[in-house]
Amino acid sequence: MALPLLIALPLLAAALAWLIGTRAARLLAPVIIGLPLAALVLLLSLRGEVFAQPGHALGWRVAWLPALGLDLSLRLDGLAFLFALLVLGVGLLVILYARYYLARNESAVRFFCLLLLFKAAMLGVVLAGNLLLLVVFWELTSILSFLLIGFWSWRADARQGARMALAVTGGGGLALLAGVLLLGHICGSFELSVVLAQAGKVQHHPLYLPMLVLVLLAVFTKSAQFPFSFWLPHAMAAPTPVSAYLHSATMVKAGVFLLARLYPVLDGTNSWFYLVSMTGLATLIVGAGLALLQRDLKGLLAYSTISHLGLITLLFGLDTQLSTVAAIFHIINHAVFKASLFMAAGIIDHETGTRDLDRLRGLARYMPHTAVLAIVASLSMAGVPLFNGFLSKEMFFGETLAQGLLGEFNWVIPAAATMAGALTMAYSLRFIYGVFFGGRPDLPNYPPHEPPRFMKVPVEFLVVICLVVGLVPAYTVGDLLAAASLATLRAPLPEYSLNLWHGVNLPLLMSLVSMAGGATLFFLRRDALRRWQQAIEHLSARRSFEHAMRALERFAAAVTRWLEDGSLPTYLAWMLLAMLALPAYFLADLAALAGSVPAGAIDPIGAATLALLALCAIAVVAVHRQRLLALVLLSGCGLMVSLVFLRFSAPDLALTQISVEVVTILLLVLALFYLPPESNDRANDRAHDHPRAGRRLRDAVLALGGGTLLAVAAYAVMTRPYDPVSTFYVEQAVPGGGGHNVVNVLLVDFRGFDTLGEICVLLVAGLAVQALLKGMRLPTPSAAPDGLPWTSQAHPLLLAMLARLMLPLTLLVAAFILLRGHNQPGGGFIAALITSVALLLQYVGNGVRWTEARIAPDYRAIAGAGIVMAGLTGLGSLVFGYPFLTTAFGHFHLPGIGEVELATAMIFDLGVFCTVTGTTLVIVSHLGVRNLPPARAAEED
Amino acid sequence: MLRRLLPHPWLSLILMLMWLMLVQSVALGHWLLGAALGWAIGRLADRWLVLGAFRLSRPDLILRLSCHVLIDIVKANLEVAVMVLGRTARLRPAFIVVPLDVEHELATTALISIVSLSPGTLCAELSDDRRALLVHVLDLEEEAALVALIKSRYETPLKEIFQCLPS
Amino acid sequence: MNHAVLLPILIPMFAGALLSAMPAQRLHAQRLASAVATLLLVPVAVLLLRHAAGGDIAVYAMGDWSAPFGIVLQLDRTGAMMLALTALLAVAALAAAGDGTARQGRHFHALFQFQLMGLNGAFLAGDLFNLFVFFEILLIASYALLVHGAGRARVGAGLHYVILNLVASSFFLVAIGVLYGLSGTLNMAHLGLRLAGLPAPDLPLAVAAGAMLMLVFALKAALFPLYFWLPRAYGSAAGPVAALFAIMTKVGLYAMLRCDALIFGGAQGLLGPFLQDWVLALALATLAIGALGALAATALRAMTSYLVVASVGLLAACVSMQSQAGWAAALYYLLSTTLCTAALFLLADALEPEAARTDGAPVIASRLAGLLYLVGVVAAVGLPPLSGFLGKAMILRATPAPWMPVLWPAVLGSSLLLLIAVSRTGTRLLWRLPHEAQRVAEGADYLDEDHPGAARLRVRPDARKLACCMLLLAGNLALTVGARPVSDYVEAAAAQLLDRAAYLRAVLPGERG
Amino acid sequence: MLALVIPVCLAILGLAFLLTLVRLLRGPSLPDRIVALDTLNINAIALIVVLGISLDSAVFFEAALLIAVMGFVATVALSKYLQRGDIIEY
Amino acid sequence: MLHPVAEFIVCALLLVGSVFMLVGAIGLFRLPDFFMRLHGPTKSTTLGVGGVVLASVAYFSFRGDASLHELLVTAFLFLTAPISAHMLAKAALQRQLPVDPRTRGSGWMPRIRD
Amino acid sequence: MAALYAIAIGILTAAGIHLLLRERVFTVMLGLTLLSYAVSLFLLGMGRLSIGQPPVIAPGASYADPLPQALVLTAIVIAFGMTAFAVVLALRSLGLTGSDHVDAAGHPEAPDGHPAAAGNAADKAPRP
Ligand code: NA
Ligand code: NA
Repeated sequence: MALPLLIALPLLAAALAWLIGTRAARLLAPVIIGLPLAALVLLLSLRGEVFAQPGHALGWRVAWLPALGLDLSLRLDGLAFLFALLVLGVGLLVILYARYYLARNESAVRFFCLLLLFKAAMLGVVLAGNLLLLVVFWELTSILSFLLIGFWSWRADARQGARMALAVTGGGGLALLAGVLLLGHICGSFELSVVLAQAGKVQHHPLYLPMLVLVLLAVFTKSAQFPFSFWLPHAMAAPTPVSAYLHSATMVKAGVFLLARLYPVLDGTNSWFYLVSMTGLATLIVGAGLALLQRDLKGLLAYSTISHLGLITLLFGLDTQLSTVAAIFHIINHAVFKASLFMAAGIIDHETGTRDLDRLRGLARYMPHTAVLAIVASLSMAGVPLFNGFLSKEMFFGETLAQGLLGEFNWVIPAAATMAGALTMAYSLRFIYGVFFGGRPDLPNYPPHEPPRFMKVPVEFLVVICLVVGLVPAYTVGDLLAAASLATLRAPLPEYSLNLWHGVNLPLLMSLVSMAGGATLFFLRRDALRRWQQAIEHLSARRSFEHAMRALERFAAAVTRWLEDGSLPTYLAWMLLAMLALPAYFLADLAALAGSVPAGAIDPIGAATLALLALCAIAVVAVHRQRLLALVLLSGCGLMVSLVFLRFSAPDLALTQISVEVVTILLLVLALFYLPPESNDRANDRAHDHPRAGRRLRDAVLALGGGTLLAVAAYAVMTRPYDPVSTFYVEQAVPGGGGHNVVNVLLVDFRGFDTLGEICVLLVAGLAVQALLKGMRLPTPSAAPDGLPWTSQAHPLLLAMLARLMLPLTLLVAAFILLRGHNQPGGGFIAALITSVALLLQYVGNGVRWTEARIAPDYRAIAGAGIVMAGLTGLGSLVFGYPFLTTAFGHFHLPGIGEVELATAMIFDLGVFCTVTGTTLVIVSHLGVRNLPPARAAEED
Repeated sequence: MLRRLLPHPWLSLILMLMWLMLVQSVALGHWLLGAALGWAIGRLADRWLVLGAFRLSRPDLILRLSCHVLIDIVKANLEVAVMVLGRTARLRPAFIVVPLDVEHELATTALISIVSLSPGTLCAELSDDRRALLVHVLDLEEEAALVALIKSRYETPLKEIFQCLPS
Repeated sequence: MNHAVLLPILIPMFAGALLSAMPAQRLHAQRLASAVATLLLVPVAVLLLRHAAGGDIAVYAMGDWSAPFGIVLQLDRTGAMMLALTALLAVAALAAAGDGTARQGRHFHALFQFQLMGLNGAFLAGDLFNLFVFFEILLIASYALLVHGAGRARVGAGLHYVILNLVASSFFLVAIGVLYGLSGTLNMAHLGLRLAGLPAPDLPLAVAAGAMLMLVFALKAALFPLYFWLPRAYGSAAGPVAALFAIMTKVGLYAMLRCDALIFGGAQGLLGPFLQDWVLALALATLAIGALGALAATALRAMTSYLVVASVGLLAACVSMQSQAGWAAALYYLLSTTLCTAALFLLADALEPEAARTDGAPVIASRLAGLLYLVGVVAAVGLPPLSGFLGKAMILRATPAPWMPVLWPAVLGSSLLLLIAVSRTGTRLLWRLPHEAQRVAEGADYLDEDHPGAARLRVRPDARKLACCMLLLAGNLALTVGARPVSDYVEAAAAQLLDRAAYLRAVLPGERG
Repeated sequence: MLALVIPVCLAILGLAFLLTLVRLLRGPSLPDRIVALDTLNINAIALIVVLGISLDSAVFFEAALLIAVMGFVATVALSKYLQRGDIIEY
Repeated sequence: MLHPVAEFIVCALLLVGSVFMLVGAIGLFRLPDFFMRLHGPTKSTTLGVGGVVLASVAYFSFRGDASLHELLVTAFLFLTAPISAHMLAKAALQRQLPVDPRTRGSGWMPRIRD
Repeated sequence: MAALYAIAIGILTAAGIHLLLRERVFTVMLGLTLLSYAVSLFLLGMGRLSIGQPPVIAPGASYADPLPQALVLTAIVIAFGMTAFAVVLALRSLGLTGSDHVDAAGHPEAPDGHPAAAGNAADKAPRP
């Protein structure tokens, strides 16, 4: 239970800090310092358990997502203990420091929240006992790092630095996810304890190499290894406490932590040795070299961090066991001296207002105390004896000599290490000399002075550690190092001694050479360095990255624009291509086009009707630019379709088609009035008149392809036998459905639910049309497209009178069609369209005013009521214990009248009738009454 | 009272007969249903069907006029058939103007319908004051004779049938 | 329980019908009725979810005509889950709409209810043609809601959306026709049974019809090259409408799952080659286009649209796996992505005033908005610790080994691009705080490198919309925290989907499968 | 006899259809084509009735009735469009 | 089976109706100007349909079930055909369609060029 | 007969698709209508072709498959509603842009040749 508490305490602190906010500032300090301190104490209290026996690990586990193998599993062994100690210890100091660094306002609260959240996430990374959980925390550190780097969000460099860091480390995290999934796939579990025990299996697995590369990708991005190191210097846009904490002591160490964590399973192959060590070596040298060329104080420290991370990586990659111990030792030392250096740099920045090494000079006179602290830490960084950095550097030099990776070129590694040591010495001197000595400074805030007392306490504390570890390493970090190394190697530790003095040996010589070389380089070649510095100044990784991002965005925009050109014909063409080509591809497997059913003899009437239909359709295409003409021909097609329906035994369809056709024509003629004459638009749209050959070909291929596909499918199916469920409907129509017209019984009974849905579609269409027409104003053409004026007579007498006369007659026909629908062709839908047409004829013949003065029902309400009626009919059956829409019918014998059949389906059909009538009238009459006198139009809206 | 209950007795009757024709049944139930529908639609039509105030009189004239029209249609159909199938160059098409005396809208409507229905003539336009009819004739021998024929054979009976009520 | 299956369809239907009969001026009464109807869906969904979790498939035979003759509704785990998701989304969208959205045009509430009816019906349909009908209901309602309030962008996007869907509906009917013409039935389970017994020479016809059907669903799901309608439609719709539309693409994916499993027989069935070769390829292309589009987008709304596209690509890839693990992952990820993209649409609506939409000019937002953005995009991109990550990890784990070299790089690469896109949009949109900018000593430091000369607008994000956004993100958070029960549920749901025999037993007790 | 006459009638009607269709396609004016459409409607009525006789079935009647009742509406709408542009006016 | 006389009546009516349908179509096809063409269909088709409808009435009535409803088709056509013709003629006048040069009383109208 | 029927469906489909790919809203509507005709015939054909066997129960008759007919009916009704909506939507687009090009509303720079200023104004500032 202690392990989750370790993570929970900083989280709790963050939550409390957020709640407290700026309201009770006095409570803030106890929360943000007290709770993490409690976590630290808790961690230290576990020391005994962890260190008690070699290889022992504390564990805690709760299932989270077992399906994925992701458990909330925590594990505290020596390695985790070391890192947790760094995270909590340095974290505490950084928070102390930051309290003085930041102004106390709301954004400071946000800062501490983020910092504490980061602390929790980082603890999660080091304590994770499940690799997927580790990935979770790993990405969380990336996200929080992004937020912290961009904390001063009004600064462009902060925003850009943050984005760059997120892109690189977040991308690495994705690689880690893949790598971890592969590792889990190989091992059959993501539990660290299981995975770590399967080194042999992992290393002989064919997926080992991809997995290794993915994991290393994550390591290298997070730890800013070459060539992914460019983001780290730009992360320095963050407030200095963040740099001290995330970008020196903890987050960048997550990468090397992972190297250590997975060392037992990954180490031991040549891929590991070469990939890790060579990357580390390159980073070591490049980082050190670039550190020397920085003008920005924090930039120098950032490149120094890169270089030291390279050193650690290199150590992990060397093929000796002791090198790993050295790596862990250097992790500790680097965290301590680099954190203190960053804090010192922050103090300098804070007090002088600049971090420019060209402007900073001679500060030792103004802030002697800070100068001493910074100099000690720098010397440690340079690997000067008496300080902790020296010890791990000696071990490093020793191991470069002991390894045997490169065969006859083995000397390259020690030589390069010595050279890197010299560069390290040089930039450390640059830091010391450049900042604290050499004349009067030229500063924005002049004269600088010492910072508040407690801002220096964390630095002092760290510097003391540098000294103490440097002097008596075995008594201070011996146990910790041993425990961590043991957990990493999972084998008996190699012999090593933590002493300041090992006698005169080759590593010492390398140290001396590198220190002398570094001093020489700095003091003799300062002018050359300055020229170099100017030369690389314009090589800004940030700018290049931004350029690359811009280029990526431009590319993305170009692709998007190319695909989404805003042109419906293009979209339709894509869609048709997919919907025709793929089915056609699979249809090509059809061995025989015709099936076993003999194609029936040709029926002359059917054939003639089909031929006329096809002719009309082709004619529509031919004349489609003359709109009215095309409409007339389309109407001809509709008529032919209804004849085809009639011929092929579908009278209900024919009736429906005839009625729908009339309403559709009314609708389209209404629309035609407003459409601009074709001739007006031609100039604007050359492509329309003169489609390019390619486009013409495309359209032809799609049209003919679509036609062929449907024809082939239709023919192939029609000539095959099938066994339809419809025989049931024919059998049951009369006894079960109470109607002779099977199609109608299907519509109102067997499949009445479809009909209910269908009238809902209609009602919604009506609502949608009404909504669309609200506020729509269309210009009224004052003359016909050919320039002839309209006639003055709006409502010719003959039409007006006959429209009125037709109404009662047509209503009777509608009643007839409605009532007989259940037994003969007809039904509510057709009756509704007949009624609608009769009423619309009044609008056409007598005008809106005349008609609505006489018939002014709320069509929309009728339509809604129709659905309610149909729905209630369906619900009625529930009362009798039957499912929704169960129909009931009965034959009643009325004296003197005879048999009368009543069926609930007829009420349902009446509902259909109401909805269809209401909707049709809503749609057409509302479209028709667009151009009204303003007063009437206002009512309408 | 009766007028309000049964505003269009003729119409209701016609509707009932139509109903019987539609359902092809003379069962009592259909008589009743047809009567109900005729009554209901008649009531509805009272609001919707504003035909102007008039009284239909002389049912015998209606019958006679109908017979005339039917006979004329059959007769002229044959003539027109000959014209259509024969040499079209021999046709003598013409526009003629027929002055109108009828005033009632329904009577005018009926006249236009009859003229258009009877073959060889086709009513193309009614003047705005409804006092003249522009008729297209497929093969005109003599204008005056045709005008006279139209007026005597169709317009006069119509005038008698539709007698305007003083409003 | 018995009749409860009807409620998700009938409640919105009656509400919609009554609302459409109500006078347009009585907006308050309309809102009340709409809210009551929508809220009622929540307990109904919970009830159905609890019933379905037990594992039996509830079958409701309309009109007492049993399958395959009558229309049946069938409620299984997957359907119940989708119903619950829809209910949650509907509550949030309706609450976010408030009166403002309803006032933009006519009949908002009635259309909203019919939209819900169509969605719920599609999730319950056990009959192929009935599925078509419900698709049409949800489509016509979506057309109307999309252009609700008119405006040039909406109408332009709406016209394309409508026409593309009308053409697709025609192909839907063609596919239904061929399937009926071969099998003589429309009930999905019965179709599955009949198609399984089809003579081998006729199979290509069924496969072609199946492919066509899947492509029709792919249009609703917005799979490449059928996704063109989506970016502009979602980008221009009213915020609450766009939020509700987050489920629209999922209906298409749901229908793909349902039809593939029940009609075509899943992995060993007819559509194996089509899904595993073609749909996978299209899914990868969709993923790429979604990622690129998100990068190219300048406004949050547009970016969110492409996040939807990318999620569709991922989901379609899962669908094409035709495995229990793949489908379970798909269902989990579907829940996650729907909730977070809907939340982002609401956030975009709260943050981006109409005028700023086209150029994505930065606005000044609250801290809360920033937090919501962060949570939303973390979930949408699939970053830890939210459910998006869990979903993606499940998908990656479910990937069959031969697909790994293709699918993994695509998933991870697109995630990286999306990460870049959301970080850029977020910094552009939310990281400009002038009151802090005043603290910068030199003006030169304050570089507006992203939008030189962009208009600076001060808007106060609509608190109501932020609250609804929070509700949806809380749902996402619940998916994360309750990952175990949810993943158990989707696992069982996927297993049930693939167990055709269970459907046959439930739907056609008489038939021998 | 009927068995012989009906095909003859159908052939005659077919010819009528064809001639009307030629007018529909050739025009030259829009009113010409609308007349042709109207005539097609009427031809269709005749065809339907003859089909009813030939198949000895009364179910075709409603189709003929419906064309008679509603077919002219399209003609009226189209010709009113030619005269006035707007077919539904205040 | 029908009685031969009945069958003859039906056949005759059918033939008359069909022929008049054809005549109407021929008129539409070959008459020289629009107004003349308008005469063809609106006239002959009335008798054409009338004949066919009467044939149907006769046929079904002879078959035993008295069938008059077909007459309604003709009735409706008689009501509606004049409107169609009238509206079309008005449209033609308004569109100033050219007339055959021989047309008397049409000095105000454009002519068909020969 | 099936072959002829299938060919007619093919021709209708091809004509419909060709019109769909044009750029004027009205033409696209024509294309949609033709396509829906083709689909109606296609669905009817899936119930196999039969002559003189309408599915109206009568003594001693055989019947065409009624189910596809019911489907076509539903499809026709739905297509009617959809067409109506699409037409009005096209008009709305015309009112907003002055053009009946299918892409007009998508392109802000669409030509504003049509005198639709009034319509535009009304749309930009909807009345309360
Ligand atoms: Na090593
Ligand atoms: Na109008």
